[in-house]
Amino acid sequence: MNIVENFDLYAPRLINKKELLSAGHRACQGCGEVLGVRLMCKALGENTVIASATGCMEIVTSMFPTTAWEVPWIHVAFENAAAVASGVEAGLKGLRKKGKIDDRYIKVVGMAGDGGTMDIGMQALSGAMERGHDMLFVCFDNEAYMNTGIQRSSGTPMGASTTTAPAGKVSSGQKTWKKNMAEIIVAHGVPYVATACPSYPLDFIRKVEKAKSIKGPSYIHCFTVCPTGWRCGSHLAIAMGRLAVESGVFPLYEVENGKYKVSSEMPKKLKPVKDYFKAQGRFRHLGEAEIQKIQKKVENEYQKILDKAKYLKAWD
Amino acid sequence: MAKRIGMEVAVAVAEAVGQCDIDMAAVYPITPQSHIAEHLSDLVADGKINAEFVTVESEHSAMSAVIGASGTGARVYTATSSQGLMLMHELLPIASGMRLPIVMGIANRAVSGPLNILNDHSDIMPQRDSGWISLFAENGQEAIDLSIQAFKIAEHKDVQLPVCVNIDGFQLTHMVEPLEFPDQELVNKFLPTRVPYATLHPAKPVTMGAFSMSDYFTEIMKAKDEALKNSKKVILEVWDEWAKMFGRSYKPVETYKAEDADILMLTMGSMGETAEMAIDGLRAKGVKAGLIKLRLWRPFPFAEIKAVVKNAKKLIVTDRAVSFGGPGGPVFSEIKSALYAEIQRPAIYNYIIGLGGRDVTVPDFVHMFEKVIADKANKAVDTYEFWGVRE
Amino acid sequence: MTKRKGLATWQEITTGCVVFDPGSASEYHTGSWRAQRPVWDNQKCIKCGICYIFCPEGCVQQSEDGFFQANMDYCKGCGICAHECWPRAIAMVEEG
Amino acid sequence: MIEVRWHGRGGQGAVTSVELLAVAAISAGKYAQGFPSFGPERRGAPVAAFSRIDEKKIKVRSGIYEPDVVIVLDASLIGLVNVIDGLKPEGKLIVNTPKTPEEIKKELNFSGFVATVDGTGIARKAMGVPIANTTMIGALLKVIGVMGLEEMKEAVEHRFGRIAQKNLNAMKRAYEEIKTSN
Repeated sequence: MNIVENFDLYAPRLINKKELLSAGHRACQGCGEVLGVRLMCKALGENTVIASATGCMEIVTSMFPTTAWEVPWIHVAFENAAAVASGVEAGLKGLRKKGKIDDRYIKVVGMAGDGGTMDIGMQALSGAMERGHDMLFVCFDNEAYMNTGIQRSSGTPMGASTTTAPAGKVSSGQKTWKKNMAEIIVAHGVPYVATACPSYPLDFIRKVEKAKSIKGPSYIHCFTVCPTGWRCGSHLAIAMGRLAVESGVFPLYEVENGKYKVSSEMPKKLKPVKDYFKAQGRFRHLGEAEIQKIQKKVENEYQKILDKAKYLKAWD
Repeated sequence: MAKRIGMEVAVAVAEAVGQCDIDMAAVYPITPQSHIAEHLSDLVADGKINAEFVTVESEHSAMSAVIGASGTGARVYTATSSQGLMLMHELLPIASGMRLPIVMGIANRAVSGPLNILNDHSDIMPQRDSGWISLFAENGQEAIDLSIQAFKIAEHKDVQLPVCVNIDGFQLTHMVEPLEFPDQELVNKFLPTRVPYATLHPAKPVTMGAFSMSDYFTEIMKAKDEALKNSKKVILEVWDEWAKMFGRSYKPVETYKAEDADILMLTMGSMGETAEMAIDGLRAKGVKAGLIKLRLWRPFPFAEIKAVVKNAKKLIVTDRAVSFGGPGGPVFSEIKSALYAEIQRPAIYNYIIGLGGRDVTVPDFVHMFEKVIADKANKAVDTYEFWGVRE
Repeated sequence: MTKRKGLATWQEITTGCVVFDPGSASEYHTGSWRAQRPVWDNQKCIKCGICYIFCPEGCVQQSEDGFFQANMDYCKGCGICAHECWPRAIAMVEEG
Repeated sequence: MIEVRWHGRGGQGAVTSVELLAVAAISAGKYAQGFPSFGPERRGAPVAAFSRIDEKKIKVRSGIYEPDVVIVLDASLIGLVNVIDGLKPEGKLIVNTPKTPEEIKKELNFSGFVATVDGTGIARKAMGVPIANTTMIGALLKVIGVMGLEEMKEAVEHRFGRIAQKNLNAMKRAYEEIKTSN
């Protein structure tokens, strides 16, 4: 039984009731990513334009001639969501300053999966962040190319079995450590970077609202469980996200003007990564030694964040 | 009439775009296009045009950004060349599929490899089937005029398609030559504010770039093809209006001494006027030579081509690109297919000329005519030759 | 896209395939994907709304009486609501 | 039509010169072209640039292979580059050098028309920099005579702003001091 800690009992009253992503979308049963998108939209509200990369979320929400979107939305290609979003932002700015459109504030948001963010889309994202557009980019990271059949990405964690980095007689699945995308964006010097997970909906929503309030580039790395790709039950999407956070595999923190802050959701004592791996088929082949290697890395990485939160100061 | 002034053509193209009340531009520098990017930046930096200039990190992002901005209803411009255009390739059919009236200048340049920065048409040819309207400028004046007309054509309610203006790299872009700029007030009259069919704005949420399965894809492709074909009517109207307002007329297919010609040559882009000099020389010697200059590459002007070649005995098609392992240059293939069903048609020859900046002189053009005239038994008909290749 | 019987002809395709009906994906009923259905026991329900928040479909809605129910046109039967309901007010029941 | 080939080194402003000359000629009601040798030449490397001036519309866009005039902005190129390549028999060679035309003729074993002027010396005195590209326009105009120095004024002012007058002064001195062979 899961005891929900730090969760307001009357949560529905606290969040925007309006659904901006309609039901009828074709995401898998128990999709953690589409839940992330749904909650993000609630936090953003109606005055939003979204540019989406190719990927699961694009496919399942925009089956012509229908759409699940109730905010203006554009999809162009896989690797360019950030560039499209930067163009939308520039276009709206150009029209607004000439009085060709009304002068309401519109938040432009780019979104992509881990492939569209960390791999094929990283150049466009780096460019958009560096140029200082007033936009939020959200990476919905489910740790592999799920849309095309669970192939590895640079977001796939060490040891996970995927269809292009499978566990085999002489392989233990993914041979590389997960790329730390949030830190790469921090290095761009943008005013706001956060990690989040829909298993902590109020924290996620608060971070989206924070990013929305920032005039300039911001980035949220949202960890979203893919029961299909991770080979776990479809009812476990929330539980797996929670375990990823509680074990320190995916720490929740934010970086505002260079100042690190670990989210209050983080436990005092981390759970063992083994607890997180247990229900997931993608880690089933791992032996004790491999798990211990990962355990150590997870602890080290989490300690780095705690140290940064302790010692690094905000920019002036 | 406006005063003639001397200006580098790339700079002049940026000036002309600056006359069009653009809202946003995203241009990534590449030789020989860079002077367009630089001068547009100057115009924005000096407050001469009120637009957002996005300094993207690649051509791919340049096209992505103008697609996004065009989706908001903004009037947008980009420009590129060669490898940059190849990098944009993925996005070109998306821009046309979304029916966004983007205008792009292309400083035509050879495509690698090996790397070569000089002029030919091997960059635009692979983009042929991307659903863009494609125009070719012959000189600097046309580069200016077509760049302005492109917005009007692209944004017309019956068109709503992207337009590229091909401007030969170096031979045009880097040439300082006499140019006339249209009067700004007349341009304002000619080119009203864009009226988009849909915009990315919360006032009326729309979804752009939806996903389509086989149940709709064929109908969507058909609709796009019809839109591109039908754009010719609008292009002709726009050119008529331009001629009335600015005194310079444009046609899909221009001719020079072609009416009574026995032997015709076809060029596209900046080599036309040089070829005209060869024709003057041949005419002086009694050869009934003439020239066809193809300005409208897409939509392809089939009827006009048929009409102008009807009475000629021989036609030399020059190509500035190679279709490797194919039946000849891409223009040659197109012309042959246009004339296939004609009972009365000329014998067609193909020379691939001016690759990677290889100069083609007046004597070169004269020799091409002489060689084809000498082929009395029509032995070389339907074949192609790399003009001037060392053997 | 105008609502009509049968699929659109090429002449009826919207310019640029723009979809002008926000939320029209709801025309498609994903309820047919469901093998199990969530059933609420309002005796145990404390009206916290976790089921509403965590539903990937957004198909769990609060009624006027404050209790929750899923719109069975869309519920895919993933079981998240039942799993996350800590007072154990939701049970997954086999369809059919 | 007059066709001119300019020789210089990357960074010495040959391209600026052809641009200024074309802009000024067009302003004066003539037809003109100015273009660089197309390529990736870097600072210091030998480069060429080209001008065409005519009273009627210029159609030709191919390169210039048999110029009427060759102008050499940097005399150190003589011997490295065949500056008289393709120069028409009645063509004219102008060199930026303190040497006499006769000395240049001897060096190049060239029997045609040669004119010399110490453009670099003039530029250094007039502008404080040893860059003679605009200065040598004065020398060129003296030799080709298609238009006067005063017709350069607007283009030079547009291009150089505050330092335009110094450029014009240097141009004038080169115009006056150029020495020609017989």
